[in-house]
Amino acid sequence: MPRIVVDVMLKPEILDPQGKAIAGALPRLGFTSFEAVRQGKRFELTVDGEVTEEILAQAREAAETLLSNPVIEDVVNVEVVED
Amino acid sequence: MPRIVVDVMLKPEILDPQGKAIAGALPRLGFTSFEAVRQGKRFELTVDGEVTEEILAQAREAAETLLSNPVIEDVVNVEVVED
Amino acid sequence: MSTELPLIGDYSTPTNELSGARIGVVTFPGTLDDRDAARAVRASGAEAVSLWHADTDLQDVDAVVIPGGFSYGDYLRAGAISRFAPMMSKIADAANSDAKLPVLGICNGFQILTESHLLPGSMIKNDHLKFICRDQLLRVENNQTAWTNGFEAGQEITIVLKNQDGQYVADEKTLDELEAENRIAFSYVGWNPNGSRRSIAGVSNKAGNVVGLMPHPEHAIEVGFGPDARGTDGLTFFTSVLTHLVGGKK
Amino acid sequence: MSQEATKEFNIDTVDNAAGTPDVELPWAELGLKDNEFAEIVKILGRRPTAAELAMYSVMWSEHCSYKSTKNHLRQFGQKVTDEMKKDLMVGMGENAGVTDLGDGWAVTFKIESHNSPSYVEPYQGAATGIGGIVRDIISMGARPIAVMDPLRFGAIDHEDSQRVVHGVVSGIGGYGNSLGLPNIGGETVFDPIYQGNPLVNALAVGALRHEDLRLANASGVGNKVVLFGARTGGDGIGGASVLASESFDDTKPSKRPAVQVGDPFAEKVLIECCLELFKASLVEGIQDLGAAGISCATSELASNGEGGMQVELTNVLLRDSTLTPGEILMSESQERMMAVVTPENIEAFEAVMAKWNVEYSWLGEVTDTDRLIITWDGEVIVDVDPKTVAHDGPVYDRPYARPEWQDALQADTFKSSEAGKNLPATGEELKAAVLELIASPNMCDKSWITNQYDRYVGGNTALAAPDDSGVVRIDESTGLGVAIATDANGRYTFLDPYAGAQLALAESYRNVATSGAIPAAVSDCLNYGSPENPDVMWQLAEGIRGLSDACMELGVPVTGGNVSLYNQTGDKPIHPTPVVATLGKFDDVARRTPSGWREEADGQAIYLIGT
Ligand SMILES: Nc1ncnc2c1ncn2[C@@H]1O[C@H](COP(=O)(O)OP(=O)(O)O)[C@@H](O)[C@H]1O
Repeated sequence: MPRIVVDVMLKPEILDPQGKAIAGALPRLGFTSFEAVRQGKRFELTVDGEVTEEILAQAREAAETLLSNPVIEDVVNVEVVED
Repeated sequence: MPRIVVDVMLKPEILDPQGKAIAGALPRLGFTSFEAVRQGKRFELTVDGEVTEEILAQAREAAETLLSNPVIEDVVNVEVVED
Repeated sequence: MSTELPLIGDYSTPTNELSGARIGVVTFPGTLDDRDAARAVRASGAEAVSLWHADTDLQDVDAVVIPGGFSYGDYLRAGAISRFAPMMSKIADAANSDAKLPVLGICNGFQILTESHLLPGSMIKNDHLKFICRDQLLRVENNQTAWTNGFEAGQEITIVLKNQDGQYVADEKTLDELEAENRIAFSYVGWNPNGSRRSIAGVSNKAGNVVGLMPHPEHAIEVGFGPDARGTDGLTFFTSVLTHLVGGKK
Repeated sequence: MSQEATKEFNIDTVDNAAGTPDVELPWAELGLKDNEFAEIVKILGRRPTAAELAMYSVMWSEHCSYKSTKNHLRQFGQKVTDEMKKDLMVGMGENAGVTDLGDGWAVTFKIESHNSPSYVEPYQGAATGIGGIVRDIISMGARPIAVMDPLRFGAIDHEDSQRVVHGVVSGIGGYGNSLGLPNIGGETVFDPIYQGNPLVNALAVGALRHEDLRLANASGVGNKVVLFGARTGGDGIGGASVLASESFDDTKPSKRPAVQVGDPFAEKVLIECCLELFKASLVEGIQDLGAAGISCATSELASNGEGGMQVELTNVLLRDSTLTPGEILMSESQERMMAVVTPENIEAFEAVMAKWNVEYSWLGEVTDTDRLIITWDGEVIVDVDPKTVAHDGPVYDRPYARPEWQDALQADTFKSSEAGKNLPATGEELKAAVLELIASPNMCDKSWITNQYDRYVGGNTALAAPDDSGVVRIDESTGLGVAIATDANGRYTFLDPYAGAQLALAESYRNVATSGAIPAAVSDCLNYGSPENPDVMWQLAEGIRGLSDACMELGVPVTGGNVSLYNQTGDKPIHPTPVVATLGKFDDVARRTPSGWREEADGQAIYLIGT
């Protein structure tokens, strides 16, 4: 079944404590090539049948209203993935 | 600066309580086109400079060891995004 | 004489070293229940020894408690970052060595033990998605471990449960194995407070020296400060390990 | 100044300000009134620099300067007897008051509001409310030992309430639980009057040994000033910062966050780190960074100490490199502290930071000048008498009068209303009425909230929900401890602002007393509407008069608190809601008395005591 992937990240100007904790841990494990880390959310919405424009529009709206908190987060990506 | 995106999802056989809650909420908000929802994590690792093969390999290793727990999660994607 | 609230790393007073046993209590950044675990150790008659996550010296402790909290904020996954602490590799080595160092992981400590693969399975968010704090009824399923030998098999006890990511998950094969090998140490009685598979509240490793559970025995050791304001069922965890250490029943 | 730096920020130096008296400054956008701006010019003898303007505007805000209430709040300090002051080690005016408990122990507690941020972003607003009040407690040299959260929401069935209620409750739990502080009580009230303006008050209590008491002052010429904890970001400067005009050209700064995100892990580490600093006596003075950030910390430390302070602002570690100097001074980034350290202790201080992996930067030092001098890359951008920033802000005697409608309001009894005509008469009706009452959201079981809070962590909680007051033990060997209860009734206080405030005190006092403790100190959070409205100002004046009279009558001093004004939706103010927290002492918490009968023993006698 096709899925719509929605990616949500904290707005760049907002503190990301999760990313900060990971960024602190990486070098201790020998991963030294990364300047910064930010952690966001990935949602996979499964669609039964074809992903029409209308369904995609629904996903976009759900992304903006339910899946993200527009006060602190941005929807960075909405895309269809076929299996 | 280029970023490496790592996507991590719970293994399909593990029930996802957050995805389930969202799947329950969607129809109440009028979004009725989605069969199922799963919530995962998206990490963005910023690299200062070029993303070499070696750095990408580091990211893959970090994804498998730190960013995901193989007992319950799968790394579903590691890719480079240029801005 | 009054005593001060001990700083982390300073459990020197008051001690009561009846048994002479030294039990380590590990502190990670973000650990919360370390002083409580140390108090429980002292209440059982042993000496509490502070172990710092970044150190590598086990200080000759006879057993280790990995207490609860939100190490590294639990931001990535509960226990995910702590698992890589230098002290954890020492503990893992000692737990797997012939000496079979007894290790008890409570809540975040349990999560760290699963992330370290010292115990099977993992924990995800509670099925109701909320933090929950309650007095929890448990059944002791296995009283043959280093930390449960003071209980009767099947005994029901009440200790404190408080967590956000307490839903125990593992694949069916692992769960079957755990059951077959009698490694489910505790299960929830009455209500499953977080949706854990097969109502599992705690498990042990094969040898029975490593035990992890979500609820908090260290919060049920003193009348007036625990579940129902009366319960002290948690104390038996700590006296069990002393019995174990002096070669009592397994 | 290098050409580069000029271009980037157009640094407005003191020299530049002196030479360009006519530059337009965005003082009005920053919330200053024209008389206040004129006063700043008079104090400085020239126009302020952009950075100075930033400092004065935040420090002279209602929130930081108490300009509308200062004249009234004085009563808390005046209506006290020597007896009331006996156990008071630190009174009002510091970050939190400190009360002697005996045996070398002291306790500090304070209640504060985070109302408006919690409406905008409930989870983070409430979370950072807990974070802020806990840092106040740390800055006294104490270990925080518990939190409480008196909450007021709009109607439970209003469409927006779900967002606010669940966000606030999980924010308080999310932050408090992660700090390892038991939540030992609070209140939850639903009333449509708080619909667009929920009240999220947070209380923290801490314990300390007498010798660990620390105050916010910078003394000792040559001592170093250090900022530690989280990095400084654009938090709390607000959407499109008007300080963009600090760069007086078209280079727009990057976006500033509209809300602050809390990092409870960073705060937990900060707590442990500060306690190690205190134990080893490594800091001379310490101040938490809350509202008004570095502006507040530097000016308060400097004005409370002897001498002045010199600070190089480019040393501040930033999360966002586009911040202008004024923005850095105003930033409200969470989880930061500022301390004064002697040169001999620098190494030991840095070792503690390294152990806990906490970032820090040395900003400057204490000087013998009486001036607070802040430089940017060596150029002086602030040169002020710190007292004028921190203490000598404007004070207003706002007009107030008993509203014309107050009589009608008081006359309007339930009995004379339509519904009142149907007072329950028969036993059946009475039963129905009682059932209706206890099913109301304000009366029903609150465990759906309190079960999301850790009440056990620390192992010292002797009473928490559902008891009338929370009780925590402080000293394990003796059982020494404290009881705290918070109470308020906005409806009573609306009906009679004087008596309502007294009733809030009376209730929390009773709750503490019935738990078995001896009431010893009071902290209050005064939640009111706009002081520019004479009706509201009257409610406020009456509330403070009532509370201070009642404190005198009961013999308990107010040791600190917080005023939250402008709580209104449109023109409609909330009910005046003075939330009062009473702290009581136990020499042994083993003697605490729970509410209700818990022992399963039949035949216990029930008495009704009082009038
Ligand atoms: N927001 C809250 N946070 C913590 N405790 C709370 C909160 N709301 C209510 N409680 C606790 O729940 C219990 C019952 O509260 P409430 O119904 O308001 O009691 P009462 O009517 O006796 O004041 C009390 O112990 C109170 O401290």
